[in-house]
Amino acid sequence: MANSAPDLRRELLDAIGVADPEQLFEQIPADHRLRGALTLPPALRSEVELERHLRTLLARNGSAESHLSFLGRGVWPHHVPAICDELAQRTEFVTSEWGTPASDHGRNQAWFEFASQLGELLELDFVGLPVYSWGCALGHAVRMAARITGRRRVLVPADLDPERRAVLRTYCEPPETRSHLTIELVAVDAETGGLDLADLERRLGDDVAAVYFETPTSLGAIEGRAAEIAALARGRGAETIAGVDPLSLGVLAPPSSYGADIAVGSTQPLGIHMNCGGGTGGFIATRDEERYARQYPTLQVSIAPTRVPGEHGFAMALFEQSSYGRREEGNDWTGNSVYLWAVVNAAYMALLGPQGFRDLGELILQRCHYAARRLGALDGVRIRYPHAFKELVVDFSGSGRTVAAINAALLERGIFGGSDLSTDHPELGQSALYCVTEVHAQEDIDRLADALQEVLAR
Amino acid sequence: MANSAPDLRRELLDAIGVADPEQLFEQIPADHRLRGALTLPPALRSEVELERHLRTLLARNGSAESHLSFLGRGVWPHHVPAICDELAQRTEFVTSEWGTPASDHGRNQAWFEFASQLGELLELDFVGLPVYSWGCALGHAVRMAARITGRRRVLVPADLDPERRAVLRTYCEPPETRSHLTIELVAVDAETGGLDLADLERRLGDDVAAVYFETPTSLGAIEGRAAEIAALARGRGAETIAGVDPLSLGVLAPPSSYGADIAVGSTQPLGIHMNCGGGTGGFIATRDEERYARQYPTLQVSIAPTRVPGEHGFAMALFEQSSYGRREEGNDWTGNSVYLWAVVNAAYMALLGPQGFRDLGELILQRCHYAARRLGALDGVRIRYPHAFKELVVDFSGSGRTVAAINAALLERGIFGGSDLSTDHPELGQSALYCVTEVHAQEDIDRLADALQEVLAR
Amino acid sequence: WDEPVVLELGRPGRRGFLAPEPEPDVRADVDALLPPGVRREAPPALPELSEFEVQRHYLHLAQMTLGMMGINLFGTCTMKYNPRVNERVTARPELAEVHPGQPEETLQGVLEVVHRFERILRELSGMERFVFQPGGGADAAYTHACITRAYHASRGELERRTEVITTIQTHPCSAATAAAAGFDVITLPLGPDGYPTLESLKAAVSDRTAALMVGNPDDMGIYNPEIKQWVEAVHEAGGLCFYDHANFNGVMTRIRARELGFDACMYMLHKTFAGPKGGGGPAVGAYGCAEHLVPFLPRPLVEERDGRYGLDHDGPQSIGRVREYWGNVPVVVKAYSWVRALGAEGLRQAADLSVIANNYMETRLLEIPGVTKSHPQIAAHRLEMTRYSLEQVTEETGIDVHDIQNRMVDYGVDAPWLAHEPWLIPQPITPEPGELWSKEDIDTWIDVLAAVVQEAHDDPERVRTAPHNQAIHQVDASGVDDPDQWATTWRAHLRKRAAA
Amino acid sequence: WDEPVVLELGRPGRRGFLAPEPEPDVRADVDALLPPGVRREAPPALPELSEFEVQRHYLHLAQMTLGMMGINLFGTCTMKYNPRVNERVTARPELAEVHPGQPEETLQGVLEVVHRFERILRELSGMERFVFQPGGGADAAYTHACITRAYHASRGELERRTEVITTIQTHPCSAATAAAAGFDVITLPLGPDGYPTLESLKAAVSDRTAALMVGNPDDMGIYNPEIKQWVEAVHEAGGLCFYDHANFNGVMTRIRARELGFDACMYMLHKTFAGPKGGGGPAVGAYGCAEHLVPFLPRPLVEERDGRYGLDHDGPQSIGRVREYWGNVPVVVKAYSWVRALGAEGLRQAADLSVIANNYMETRLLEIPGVTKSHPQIAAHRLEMTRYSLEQVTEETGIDVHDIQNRMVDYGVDAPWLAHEPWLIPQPITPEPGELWSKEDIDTWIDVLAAVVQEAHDDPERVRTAPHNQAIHQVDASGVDDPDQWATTWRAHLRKRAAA
Repeated sequence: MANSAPDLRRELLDAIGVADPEQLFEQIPADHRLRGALTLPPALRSEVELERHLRTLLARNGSAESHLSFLGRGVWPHHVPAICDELAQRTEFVTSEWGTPASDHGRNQAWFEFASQLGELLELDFVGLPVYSWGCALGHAVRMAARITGRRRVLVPADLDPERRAVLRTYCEPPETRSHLTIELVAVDAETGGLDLADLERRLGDDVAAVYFETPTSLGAIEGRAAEIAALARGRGAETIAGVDPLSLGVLAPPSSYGADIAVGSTQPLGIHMNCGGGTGGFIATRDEERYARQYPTLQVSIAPTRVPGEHGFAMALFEQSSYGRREEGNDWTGNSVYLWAVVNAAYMALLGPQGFRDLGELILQRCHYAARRLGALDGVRIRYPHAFKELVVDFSGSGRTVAAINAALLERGIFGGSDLSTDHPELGQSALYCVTEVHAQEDIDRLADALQEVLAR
Repeated sequence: MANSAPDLRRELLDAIGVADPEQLFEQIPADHRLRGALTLPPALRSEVELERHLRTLLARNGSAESHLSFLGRGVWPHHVPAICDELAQRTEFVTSEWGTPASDHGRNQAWFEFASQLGELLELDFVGLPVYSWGCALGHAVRMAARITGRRRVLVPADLDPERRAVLRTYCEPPETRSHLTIELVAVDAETGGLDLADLERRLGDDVAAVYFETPTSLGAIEGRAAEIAALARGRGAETIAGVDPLSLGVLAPPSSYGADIAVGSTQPLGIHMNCGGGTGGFIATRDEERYARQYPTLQVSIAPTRVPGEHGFAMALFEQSSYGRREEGNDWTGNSVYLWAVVNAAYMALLGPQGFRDLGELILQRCHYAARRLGALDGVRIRYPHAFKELVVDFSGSGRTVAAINAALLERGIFGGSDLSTDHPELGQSALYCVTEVHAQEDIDRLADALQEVLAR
Repeated sequence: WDEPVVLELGRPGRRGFLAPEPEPDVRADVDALLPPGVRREAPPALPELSEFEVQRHYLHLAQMTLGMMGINLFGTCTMKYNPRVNERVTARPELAEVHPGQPEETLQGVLEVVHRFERILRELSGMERFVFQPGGGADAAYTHACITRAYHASRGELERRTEVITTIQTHPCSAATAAAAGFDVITLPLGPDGYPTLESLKAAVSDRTAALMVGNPDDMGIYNPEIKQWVEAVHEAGGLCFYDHANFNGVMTRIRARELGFDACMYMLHKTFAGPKGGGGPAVGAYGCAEHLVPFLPRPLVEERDGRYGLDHDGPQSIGRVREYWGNVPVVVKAYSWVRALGAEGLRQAADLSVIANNYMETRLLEIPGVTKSHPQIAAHRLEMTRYSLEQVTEETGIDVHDIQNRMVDYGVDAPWLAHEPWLIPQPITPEPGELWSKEDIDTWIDVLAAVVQEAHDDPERVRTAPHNQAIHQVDASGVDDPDQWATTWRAHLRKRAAA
Repeated sequence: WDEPVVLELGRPGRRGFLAPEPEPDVRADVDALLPPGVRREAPPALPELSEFEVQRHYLHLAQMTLGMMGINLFGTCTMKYNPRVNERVTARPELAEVHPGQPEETLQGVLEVVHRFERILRELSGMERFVFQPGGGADAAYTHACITRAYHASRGELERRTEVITTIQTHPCSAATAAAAGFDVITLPLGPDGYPTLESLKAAVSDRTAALMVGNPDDMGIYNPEIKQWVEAVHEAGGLCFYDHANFNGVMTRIRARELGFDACMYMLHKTFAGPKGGGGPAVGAYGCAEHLVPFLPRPLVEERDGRYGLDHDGPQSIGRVREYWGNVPVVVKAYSWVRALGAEGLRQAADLSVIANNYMETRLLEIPGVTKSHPQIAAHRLEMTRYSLEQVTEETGIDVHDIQNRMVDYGVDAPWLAHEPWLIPQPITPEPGELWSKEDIDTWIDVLAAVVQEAHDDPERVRTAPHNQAIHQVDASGVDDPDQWATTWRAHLRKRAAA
């Protein structure tokens, strides 16, 4: 600490005119003071010791580098381009604060480029700065829909990811509160993994604020009837909220094209490491209409002119409707989020460009398909849905083994098997969700298939 | 590649007015052209595959992280402060070229600060930009001394590190050349590890260009009679060249204080990773006298005024005496060296400051001493020299084991034992050079001692 | 740099990223892998750039971002040095490439860090358990609001307990999250001593009170000496008390939230515990509570048994999740690292230096003509930060605090934070040096402010039209709330520009 | 930033680095561990700074370093994109924390990379073996000079063979290293076709000839079509031929040094193979030679046996070492990575684009009034780079190339390289776009040059006094060769300033 040098400390105290720094704490009454001494672990003052300690601790982790991992389900293993790491570690961005539009110009532009490029992927004109996660984005989107429609019932897929669903439940508030929203599950078509449209129609009513669906779904199935879902919702005056994986948008049609009103999803696939779950981020996007724009709880950056004609500047748009501007009268709330990631996301999208998104999407589709072929050919193994993007439901029920036992055996072979679905989705029996992306080469999938064959044959 | 997009490529060709790029190579005669096709390994065009390939290869290495390492001897394991890594990876520095004094101002200042801070450690006023390594610095220094004195005999310690000695031999040229310098070895005192002054005196003569000695020596001993050596050399008109470890200069007296004319040493300890030997760098420093300055083969940065009074700029000093300026008439030669490391070295020295160098030096002394105590207490083990800095000659001759056998047994226990001296220094019997620095906590030394005890007891 | 928006850059066909080619066995007809009609028709209108162009573009933007490259006495956030070693450690694959769903035996390192850090926060606060799921300070406040719901629901009182009490100087997030969780918000105004009176609190408390959510000291550096009585009053009425420790620096090591009676508290690991701000996250609002609220905490919790660490997902009364998974684990590692580097002594020293620096700054700031301090009648030394007013400068010169902000950056120092809504003090500024900034830096910053104030008198036009030597000139934000002008995306901008 | 020299910063007692405390058992009286009289008395006058201050200072210096942040058509170096992934990979502890003396079984990764890359260079050059010990292009030239000594010494001819032949357009390092190795240097002038005549070579060759050291094409982009005859002539006289492949880019994949008859060659991995320049290293001059010179190569060599890799230290005729250990291994990894990313096709494409871009640039440059090209009589397209002259501009305006350099940086592009000694072409500039720079970048750069040339006519004073918007103004280097004024260290500066 720069002012801890004894002479300097004394200089400061002299300028203030106090002898003992304790005097500066005079506002704190004696009976508020700490009882007893603080017992904290001893200081590791030297970077040498400190880093050694941290490294030693972290060395106890396995990772997607030490193991072959097929875990996904909300946090996905993707290749992070080296440029993304450089920017994520660049001190100017890392230490960035709230300055003036000029002193933060570069970062503000990067944020605008985050929103702009995401807007191109989604073909939506209004994009806010990211919120904490996909689940949080969904929670806010549902609340936006409720405010827009004045309705309180929300339909979501029955197979919605349990983490996301738990967050949504929190955002929808318990029945005792006035502003409670009711979440209702819509059945899933057991064949395609998409929404069961008959069930959706049954549940739709004039009290439904929003219909939420995903493509790919939480279990990796590509929704083939998105336009029909949106049309049904619109027919009953409900908002359509689509959850999408931005990485899929090089091959899958953008949400605007099938009539989604609000799009949400995760920003983690766009160049952010998994970080043990600390890489999550969520986006919210809509058409650029006041009906939607006025309901955003987020901050958003607008391009704006400067005193010099032709020069671009950036400023926070619609700040006054945020909780910063209106406290409890604002839309939901906002605060620090994952804005550093937004800079990284922007660079990621710029690196990929239209062709990169297309190639990557196609590769993931093909790899998934190959994995489905290899695993589906194993005795007692069945692949659930025919059209999968990035995640695959692998049903081991026919093998007589539990996913837990299989995964334990895979772990011995240095493999993290797919996420066990048997607790959260009993209807799928002993199924696991295998994540396959651009980081999984054919040899990895083959290694998995061979290991599974061995495990299942035991 | 930015211009590889087909339309763009065509645009460029059109502007040049050629249809086929092959026409642009018209200068190369047909019979100069490659015979047959190039057979190179297939392209890994995607960063995903490329990085995976490289990571897989490098994972076959052990390192000072995976193992407990006591290897030193010219490349030392030190803690690299995180700030040093940040700067070493900072794109502006990494991609820096030769621009104008203004466009390269920051880097030039960093270089000047490298020289300036090294000058403070050494208490010498003239410091060049670094050369490739300590051995290269020594080679140039000896040639400087030869040019200054017009003499051709050079005295160096008999226990000079063999790598350094091999480089020096190259720089001194073989006997057949006119400019050949003769290297003569001065005996080492078997007790202290310092120079044998009687032998030195015997060998000194009016034809000696330079006496070179080190402190600590190549085998870690602290030279206790530096001033006497320099006085003897000066008495016969020879230059005194001192080789020093800059990290020792918080506790050991600077070379100027005992009369060294030229100081050389390694810059690697100053914040550079070992990099499998790719972290080496060498410095040359002298008093700021024309006698020396005019003989530097290096580039050097001088502070200089600008058009604005009071403003500092930087410029290359004495450029015209370099090989860039005078081709074969210049002093030796220069070229790209390890200038990025110089920026890192500067930051390292600024981080440590006077107290940091002192504390670090004292710690290393104490750790060495502790290691000497622990290892010296083992049966059949003898520590050679009483005063050691950073490196320790551990003589296993009394144990009846070879260093090779001991190191193999240590490797099984995850330890890189000290560097085997038995081939290069048969006079030391079965000895190994153990390096002990700030990265070796007591528990590491204890672990080594326990492992050795076990190994020797077998 | 005069840097275009990325969508203006590049050339068709240029590539910055190449996906691996599918292996021959993997290759398949993509259309056959998709249900009919879901294929994207037109490619997204993203820019087409080389990798080098992308790097250079964003490095230019980095260079046009001041961050902590200048001098940034940013109040209400306690700007700290973000030790670089923490960035280096957390970038290691042993953390960056870890999946939160891995088998527990492969998560021992990260679980142990979380566990150890939780113990540290327990010691600092006196609370029983901590969670790190909330993605920021506001999310921790929201977590409290949700736990308040669950707590009262578990007692069958939620329908009755509809009110959350806060104070006007407590961060807006307490009010906003309480409202978003379904509560009515009662905001107490300041009393004559610079904090709300105990009477006003008692008047507000009733059997409808669900919770008190309050920060202390507030961001004028005023500590409420009656806070224990407040907590008692709320507890008597059956409400819960939440301590927003955003301004922890000034009381760090001197008080414990639990000993003051609070049921819960939160720390911002990304600021107070030296995690970097990142322009606004990734962040962690560490939420801690006393034993009686533990059942309601979001799950999972990290548990230690015989030196092995595990995740406890079991919580029938838990509020579930406020965010997926466990939160920004790297930020927890950074915070743990910071505390370990300092130890108890170091934390106390940081608190001392922080308050010393603030009072030093105050001494010097008040020497600038036209700078006044909030609640000047309060004689006691302020903690950590103080709010000042430049009202006098504005009255004399017409130059307001925004103009002054814009001009200060011309001197390479960052502008001060002004205040949160509502602006109780006219023309406010809230600088805060913390333990980070050296005396030289503080002096330079104050000299700049003094110079700009002087300039406001001598050449107000120059100040009003600032900045003059930055990447861009003064931004005209007058249109950003107008639907015909705002544009949060380039596509919206192009459309509106064409329409204009 | 107006950034003081680091020695002016800081305050006594401030710390940026804390060494670990010695453990109680380790603690000892330091004086007792030292021989008498060797202890340092006065501490070094280094600055005392906090870690944050050091970081900020050097980041400010980084921001004041243009590097590849602008547009840098730097000739004779072939500036390339330095893929960031290479920086990320080589920073891993599996390389950064590797000691070259480790047991071979723990060096398999790095040995395999070196071995694989050596095979690639063998294929590109036709040579038999490569070493990576030389620390740069000049050091590789020196290596050749040393091998030349050893080769002739082994034949008992060294005393007679005292001459090395080079050409005036070959890089100065060939001449300088030959001299430093003990040879006399004969430098051939250019002939009418832009390269030295075969006759001049033949006249220079004799039984005193030890070696020919030559680059081709030279840095005017002129390829010597008689180079095979040169090699034959030198070989006939018993000399060795060394090919300095600094300008490899233009001939990459089209010729092989060995097939032209050369005995040895060198590549700059830090430039031609996309290793970063780093302001001048860490660098590698990869030195390769034909079978008959292999015994003389510096050791160790990497050998493969049955898929295991080892180091061969054995070389009785070896020149020993030109530098300790094996060289800048991370640079080798970066070069290997670059070739693997491109493959044979990609290398050819890079060469094509490089030559295309150069010729495009030439077309546009020559449209600028006053810009002329070296050896205009040579009609054939140049390879990779060309030298231009601004002599006409200087004659008309008095503005020279240094002024133009200083002014160009005001536009955010870096100045061009001028030329190596001696300057055969008056007022030379040697821009080179390589395969890196986009058409847009090249166009911008040329537009800047055109604007500055125009300005030289319209407002020469502005150009002469440039730069005007950089971190500092024009440096007055007139004193840096004067012993009373030069100061390569702060302590020298203080002393001389006090004396002045």
